[in-house]
Amino acid sequence: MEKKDINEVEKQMNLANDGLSDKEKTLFSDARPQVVPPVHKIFENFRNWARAQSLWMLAFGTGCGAIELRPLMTSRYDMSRYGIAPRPSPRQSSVFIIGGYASLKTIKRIVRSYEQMQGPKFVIALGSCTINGGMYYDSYYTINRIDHYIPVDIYVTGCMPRPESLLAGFNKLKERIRAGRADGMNKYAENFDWYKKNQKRIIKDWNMPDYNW
Amino acid sequence: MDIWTKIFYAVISVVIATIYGLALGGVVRKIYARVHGRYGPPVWQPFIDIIKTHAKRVAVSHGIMFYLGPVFRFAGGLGTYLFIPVIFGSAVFANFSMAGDLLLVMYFIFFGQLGMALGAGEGGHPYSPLGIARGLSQMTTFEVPFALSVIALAIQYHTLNITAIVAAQQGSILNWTLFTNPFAVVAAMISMLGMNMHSPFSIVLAPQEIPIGPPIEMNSSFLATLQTNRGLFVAAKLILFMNLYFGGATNLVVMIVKTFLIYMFSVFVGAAFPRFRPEQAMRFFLKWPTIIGIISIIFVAYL
Amino acid sequence: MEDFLNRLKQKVEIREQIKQRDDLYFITIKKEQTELVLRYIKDNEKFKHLSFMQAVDYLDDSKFMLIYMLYSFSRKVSLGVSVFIDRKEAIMTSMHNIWPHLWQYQREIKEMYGIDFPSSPRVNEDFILESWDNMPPMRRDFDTLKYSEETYYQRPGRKTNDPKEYMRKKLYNDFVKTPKLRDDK
Amino acid sequence: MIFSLILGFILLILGISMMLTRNNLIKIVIGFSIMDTGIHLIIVSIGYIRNRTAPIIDAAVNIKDATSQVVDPIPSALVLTAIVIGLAVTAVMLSFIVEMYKKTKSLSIDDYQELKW
Amino acid sequence: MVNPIYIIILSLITGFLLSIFDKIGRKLSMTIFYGVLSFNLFVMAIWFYRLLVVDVTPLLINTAGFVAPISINLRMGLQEAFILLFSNFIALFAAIYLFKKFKKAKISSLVLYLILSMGVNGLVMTRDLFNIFVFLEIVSISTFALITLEKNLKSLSAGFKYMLAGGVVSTFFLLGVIFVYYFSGNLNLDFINTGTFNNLGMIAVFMMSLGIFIELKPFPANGWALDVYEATDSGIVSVIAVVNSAAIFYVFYKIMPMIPNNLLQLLGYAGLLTFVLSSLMGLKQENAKRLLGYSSIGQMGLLISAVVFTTNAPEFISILIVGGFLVNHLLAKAGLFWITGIVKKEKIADWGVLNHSKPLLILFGLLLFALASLPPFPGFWAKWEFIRWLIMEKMTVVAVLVLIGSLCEIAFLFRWFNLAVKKEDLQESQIETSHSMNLPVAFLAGVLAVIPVIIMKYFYQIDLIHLAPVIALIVIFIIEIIPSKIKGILSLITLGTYGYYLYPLLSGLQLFFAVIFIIGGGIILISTFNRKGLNQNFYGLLLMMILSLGNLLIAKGYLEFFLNWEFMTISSYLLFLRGKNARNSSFVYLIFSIAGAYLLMLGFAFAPAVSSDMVLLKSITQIQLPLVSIILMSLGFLIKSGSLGVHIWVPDAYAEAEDDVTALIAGILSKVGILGFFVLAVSAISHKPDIDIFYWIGWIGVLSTIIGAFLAVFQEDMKRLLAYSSMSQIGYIVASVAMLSHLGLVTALYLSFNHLLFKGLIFLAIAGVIYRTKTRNMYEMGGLIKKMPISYISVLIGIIAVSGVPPLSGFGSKWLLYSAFIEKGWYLQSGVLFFASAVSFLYLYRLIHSVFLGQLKYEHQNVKEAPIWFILPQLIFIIALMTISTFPNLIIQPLNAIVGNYIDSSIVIDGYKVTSSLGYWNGNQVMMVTMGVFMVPLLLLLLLIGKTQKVKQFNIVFAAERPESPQTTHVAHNMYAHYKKVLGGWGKPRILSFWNGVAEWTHSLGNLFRQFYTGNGQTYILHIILYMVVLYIILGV
Repeated sequence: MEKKDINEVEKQMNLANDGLSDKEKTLFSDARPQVVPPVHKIFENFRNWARAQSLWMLAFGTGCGAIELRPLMTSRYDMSRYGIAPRPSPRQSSVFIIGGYASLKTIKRIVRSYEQMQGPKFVIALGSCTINGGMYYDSYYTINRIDHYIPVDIYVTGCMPRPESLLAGFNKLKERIRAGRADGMNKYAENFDWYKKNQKRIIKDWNMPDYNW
Repeated sequence: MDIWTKIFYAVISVVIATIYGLALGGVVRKIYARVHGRYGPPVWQPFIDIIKTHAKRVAVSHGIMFYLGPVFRFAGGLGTYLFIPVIFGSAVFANFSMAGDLLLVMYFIFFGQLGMALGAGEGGHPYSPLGIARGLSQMTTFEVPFALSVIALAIQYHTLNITAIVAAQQGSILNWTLFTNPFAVVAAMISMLGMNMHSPFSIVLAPQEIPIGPPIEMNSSFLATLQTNRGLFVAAKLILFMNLYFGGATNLVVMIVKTFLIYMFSVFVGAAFPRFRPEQAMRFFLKWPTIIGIISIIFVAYL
Repeated sequence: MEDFLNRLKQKVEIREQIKQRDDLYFITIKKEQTELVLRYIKDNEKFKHLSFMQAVDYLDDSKFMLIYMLYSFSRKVSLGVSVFIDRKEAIMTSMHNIWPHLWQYQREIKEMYGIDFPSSPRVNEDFILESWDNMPPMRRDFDTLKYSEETYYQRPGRKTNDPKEYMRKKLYNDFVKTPKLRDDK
Repeated sequence: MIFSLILGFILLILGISMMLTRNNLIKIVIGFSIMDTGIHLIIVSIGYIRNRTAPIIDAAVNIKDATSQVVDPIPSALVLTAIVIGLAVTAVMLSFIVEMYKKTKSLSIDDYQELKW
Repeated sequence: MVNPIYIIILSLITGFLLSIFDKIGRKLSMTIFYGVLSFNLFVMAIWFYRLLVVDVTPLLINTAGFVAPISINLRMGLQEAFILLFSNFIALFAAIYLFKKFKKAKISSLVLYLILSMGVNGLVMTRDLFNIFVFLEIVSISTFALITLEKNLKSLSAGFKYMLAGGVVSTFFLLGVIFVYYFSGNLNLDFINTGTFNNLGMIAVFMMSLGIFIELKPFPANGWALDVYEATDSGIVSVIAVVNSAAIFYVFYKIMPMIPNNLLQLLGYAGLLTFVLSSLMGLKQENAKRLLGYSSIGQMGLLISAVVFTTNAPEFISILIVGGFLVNHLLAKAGLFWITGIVKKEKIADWGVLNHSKPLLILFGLLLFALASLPPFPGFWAKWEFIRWLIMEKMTVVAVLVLIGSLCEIAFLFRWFNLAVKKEDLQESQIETSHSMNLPVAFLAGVLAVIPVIIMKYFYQIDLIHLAPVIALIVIFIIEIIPSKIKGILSLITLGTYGYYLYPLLSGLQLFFAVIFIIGGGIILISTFNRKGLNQNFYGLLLMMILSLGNLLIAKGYLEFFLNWEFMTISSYLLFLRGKNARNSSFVYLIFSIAGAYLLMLGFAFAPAVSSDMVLLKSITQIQLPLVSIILMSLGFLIKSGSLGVHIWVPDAYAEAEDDVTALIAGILSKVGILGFFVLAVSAISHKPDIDIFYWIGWIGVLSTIIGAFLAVFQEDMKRLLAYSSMSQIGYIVASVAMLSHLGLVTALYLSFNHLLFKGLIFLAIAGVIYRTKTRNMYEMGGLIKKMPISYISVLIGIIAVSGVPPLSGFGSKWLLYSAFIEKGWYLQSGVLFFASAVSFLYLYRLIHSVFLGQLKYEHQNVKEAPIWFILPQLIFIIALMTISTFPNLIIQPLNAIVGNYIDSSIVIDGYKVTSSLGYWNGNQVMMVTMGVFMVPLLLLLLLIGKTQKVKQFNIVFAAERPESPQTTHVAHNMYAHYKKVLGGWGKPRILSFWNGVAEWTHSLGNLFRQFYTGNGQTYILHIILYMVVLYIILGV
């Protein structure tokens, strides 16, 4: 058997879910996330257009940047004209905005919410802290690079960035989606083991399934 | 009429109603935005949303009932719509109203709600039953004034046949139930506020408190099905109200104008009032609208 | 207020007494007398309210200072009661019997400074940090930068600017009148 | 003979009131006996007819004139039976009292109220 | 032919000689002792046979060679023979029962016993007043002495009080006798004419009759008797309570002609008062023997009032009434007293030990049932005739009081019974018993069981098919050792045969209900095949219930109907009692059912006669029922159907019954009230009552619908939830019957049939779930859809049908309902009904969600689908439901025809389309459209959906956290807390509080009255004297 095939087989295999007790293992799905290739080109373009025109963001304020999301809904910035709307459930939203620094405690929730979103899903990382830790670069409890834990489509720099820059970020994201380049979902699935290793390295009390469906 | 023609007509009717209902949602969002001083989303935003939701690559399913829940819901909307004659005198829009009368329509509304409740229940998320519990209990209360108002209609027109009720309102604008029995209309319109789950009766979905309630686990095509149904169901309800209280419609344009105005009523109220707590909302329905409903019955039966 | 402090002095030993403002006093007392003093102050001297409790790491003196911040609604005065404990033997009597909500502060101090409060409720549970397995991070001998570099992935090419200079250069260069920033005196 | 009849009733009532008011078991039985005696007196009085003799056929009474010479014999017969029966009842009562006294060493009727309601 | 005087002579002689024989050996003396007693019985049996069958003339025995009135004479007629037959019978068997005690006791006890027996015989036979006194004293003295068979303080003090009271009473009696003699110059009963007495003479008669009357223990001059009952040895007390009482009662009967009528009536009412109050006081009683004592004095009071009030009745009726009560009392009471001796537990709460000895328990039950005057025992017939007679004589108050007393009596008797059956015995103590003790009890029970056959055969010409329920019970009881499944199959075959037998006799309405009762019962019976082991005492009761239900349909005349009604009540009560914690619930059920039955009895008594050759269900529709009769019967039927106000038995009974039984009860038994009510309504259509009573009953139905729904919403126990739901559904039916319109009646029948289908379905599915999960609390379940999909589908279809959502047949019922209501003009009612039907969504969703959806619990990870025997009947029900939903004609048309018999049809059925005056409904088309409409989104979804990932229960978006445990994630407990706030007082079980209050007050009242019995002998004497004074004053006034 060729090495590639073995990898394939390995990917098909179920996850170990070692963090869970035996009792809990039956309650969580142990399916491994799969790469779902895009469908036929034209059709996919149409779908990408729709995805870009209807961005539902997860209303989950993970850091101080969450405060910048609120003005977007006001009459002054009016994000709804771009088809952007907040959505309370990760199941239904497609954009995840990491609102600033992510502490160790938050990254757990970020990973969980990210995995619960249905692909295609996009991540906008807001503020310097998500890029290199920002002013918290030497903190004992704040992670420095969010892209080691989940794939990021767009960074919006600043500490904090203004709502305008966030809107600009959204529009950049739309371009990427329309171009078919925003494929964080498949990237995550492909490099699943690497991401998982990074996550597990810092999260020591891993008490959730390896992939939160 | 042979059955295939009937089905063909029904398909036309359903497609138009769905598009109309969804567009109505878009228009209302636009209006809201303009009132706020915003541009607002495009009118076709609901359609894009549906396409986008269908375009999700993976759908997470919790089981067979979860899978069927949205189907039930959509079937409920479809059925409700199909048992209502939409346009008075039109063969295309008569739907399957020969299968049953007003009672059938009123009970078929429950079909979708029950199915949805079951599907959401299998999702296993605690917010689903919470939302459903609220929704169902709110439903029990707003159905009371509505039922009283329908009974008043039955007394007034001596029939429960929707077509016959519409026929009785033809001729002059003064023949509308709105003018012949205003109490019944008031009671029914207030209960419609609850039915549409707009603010102040939006506790069922309550995005901040129990994130959108029942359909919280719904995703991908499941959600898209629900969204599609939403358009159709709103249209069906509006048409029902139009038929019962506002003289029905003899052509598509009249229908669109009338239903739009009826919908605007609930939009206006929704824009003007903050949300009730569950028990406040339910007590409200059991108080004033119910009393008005009883008055409407007394009005037609004993005066 | 002075009367009260004098009265207190007659009863227990007050090692240090600072009057910060008219409505803010600090006293330092002996560790053994903490419970006695706090109880006395609460019951007899109208300092009913405990605003917060905090610890300070005096690494050089090899001591922790615990400070109980009290407030009297009738006197409208805050009083900080501080106690020094040994850094090697970081154990303090739990005061949650006097103010029940103290357990929360004590739990936090246990987590952040490693000062133990035996018999305080839930004192050994995680408070803010989940699954922390290193030295208590607020102790001054804990090197947080080193820990961060070891644990979290640093993005290379990080550059630090003096914000004041940077902003001046970047934004206000072409201003006719440079606005006076507060801290150039 | 009206006097003995009234006396009988007086005895009867005395006996009953004694039964109702005395606390001592023995005294109650005495009351019962007095009541019994009263009844016997009444029975005899009823059968008595003035100026007649006892209903015993002997030399003093002629068989032929017996019906007009003797008092009514039936009450006399009855009273004999009644006396016997009353005696028997009294005896049984007293034997009960003995047994009860053996158990509790008390003769007060108030001490025998365990069974009630 | 033996002259009965020899009984007395022989007893006397042996009595004296016995102590001599005893010197030779106890065996000899015992042999002689029992020989004499048997001889007595033998003589009486012969006499009874001769007098009854050979029809010889009554024998008059003259003593001393003179005829009366010169000498004392004795009489041996049929009545004497009857009383003495039973007295001697009890005396002999009590002696056998006391065998062990007698073996050890002093010889004097045996002598006393013989003397006692002699005295009783003499007392009954003698016709001389003074001789009565003598025999009375003989009996009394020997009784006093026998009380000391056990020389403990209690019996001694009780005996002493007895003596005091007896002494005073006999003194008064003697006084009375003397003065009667004084005024009449005579002592012979047959020659005294009290009609000529002056006032003083009347006082004499008063004293004499009161002397005897107080010996019969009227309230409140009976404290001494209760103490004796409580303290004395069971064997002896059975003699006192039964043999002595019977003899004294007969003395009363003998002197009755002497008593002036106004006094007699007064005594009758005094007896009645005794009966009612002693039954009331019995409620507070916890001591077994004292309880029986209260029952005894009550029964004596009832007997007195019966004998007094039926003096004018035809002989046939008075014999049945007095004889029935007497025999019932004699046999049952003696047997029960003996059982108290065997069990040796003072407190009735300790009677759980009886569970160790099943035969004894069954005997106990049998005797208790007899004592409670339930069919088929003699008391039942007596009570039936008594009530009818009283109503006929316009003594309604008496009848009502008799029934209230009986209800209280049943309450305390069955509380005892339930304790015996259900109370866990903690000490594990065994019952020590011997054949000499058991045998008499068994023999008594046997005699009691034979008598009803005689009554049914000779007094009424009742078709023996009406004994079928009992026969089925007995047959299954006999074959109890074969495995449960075989018995189940046999039962099914029996049902089939019975149905086959019944079918030609039925038509129309009867046939419809026969389908519900027998076919529905048969289907649900399949689920009982799941029971393992022997499963004793089950199928007999089940068959009894279903057969009696079937018999109701073919009962002719009121009696047959009522007989079967009672059979149904008993069997269902015993079925309920089988449930694990069913002690209280079955008790409440019984009390309410019996109360309902009594109301029905009264209603029948008020109703005019019906032709006896036509089935009651038909004949009653042809007569004009008086208003009171309609009200009473309706109340009876409403209780059975669990309508508002009298519904409180429903939730507990349903919840605590065994799970498959609940399905049967909900599906079938709940319809029997509807059946009766329906017939009443039909009768009222053609014969309009004066007041529109049905309008108010309609409101009751409507309110039970809404209140039932409200209460169902807040239940945690799923069977209670469904029970309240049943109450709500039955409310719909009651309301639609009450409309008295064509559409209403069709609706009622349609709903009844539907209710059978969906409630049977849901209850069976739930039974399967409970069987697997071992809990009834919904919040302890959840997520079972993955483990029990078929049960889930059953419940799903069931709840769709209940809620009335199209396309299932439930919608048909709702459509009919609203059409009928609006057509009738009951607008507000239909508004309330609509509210109720909306509220039903709440509890139905709660049921299905909490059990099947949501989070599966750890402990149910390995739960399997319900057993096949539960699934099978569910499938049948599902198929039936789907069929009548798709082809509603199958049911609507026959119903239309049935109702068309009574009232003109108001609907048009054209193909599958039903048109009323208001609207139309095409069930078939609705079904088709729904199917089509369902397929479209399904296909659309299948087409458009991406890759579907099946996930597990914890893969939910839990606000970015992970769920802690299934228990904390499942929303089920107190699910409608917010709705409780909305409803306020409407969501609280207020009626339950009301009935609790009634129970509390009744008990307190009983407690108040029993304060009379202070336990002080002197007080008792005072009672006797005051009693006489008070009665005299009342008489004077």
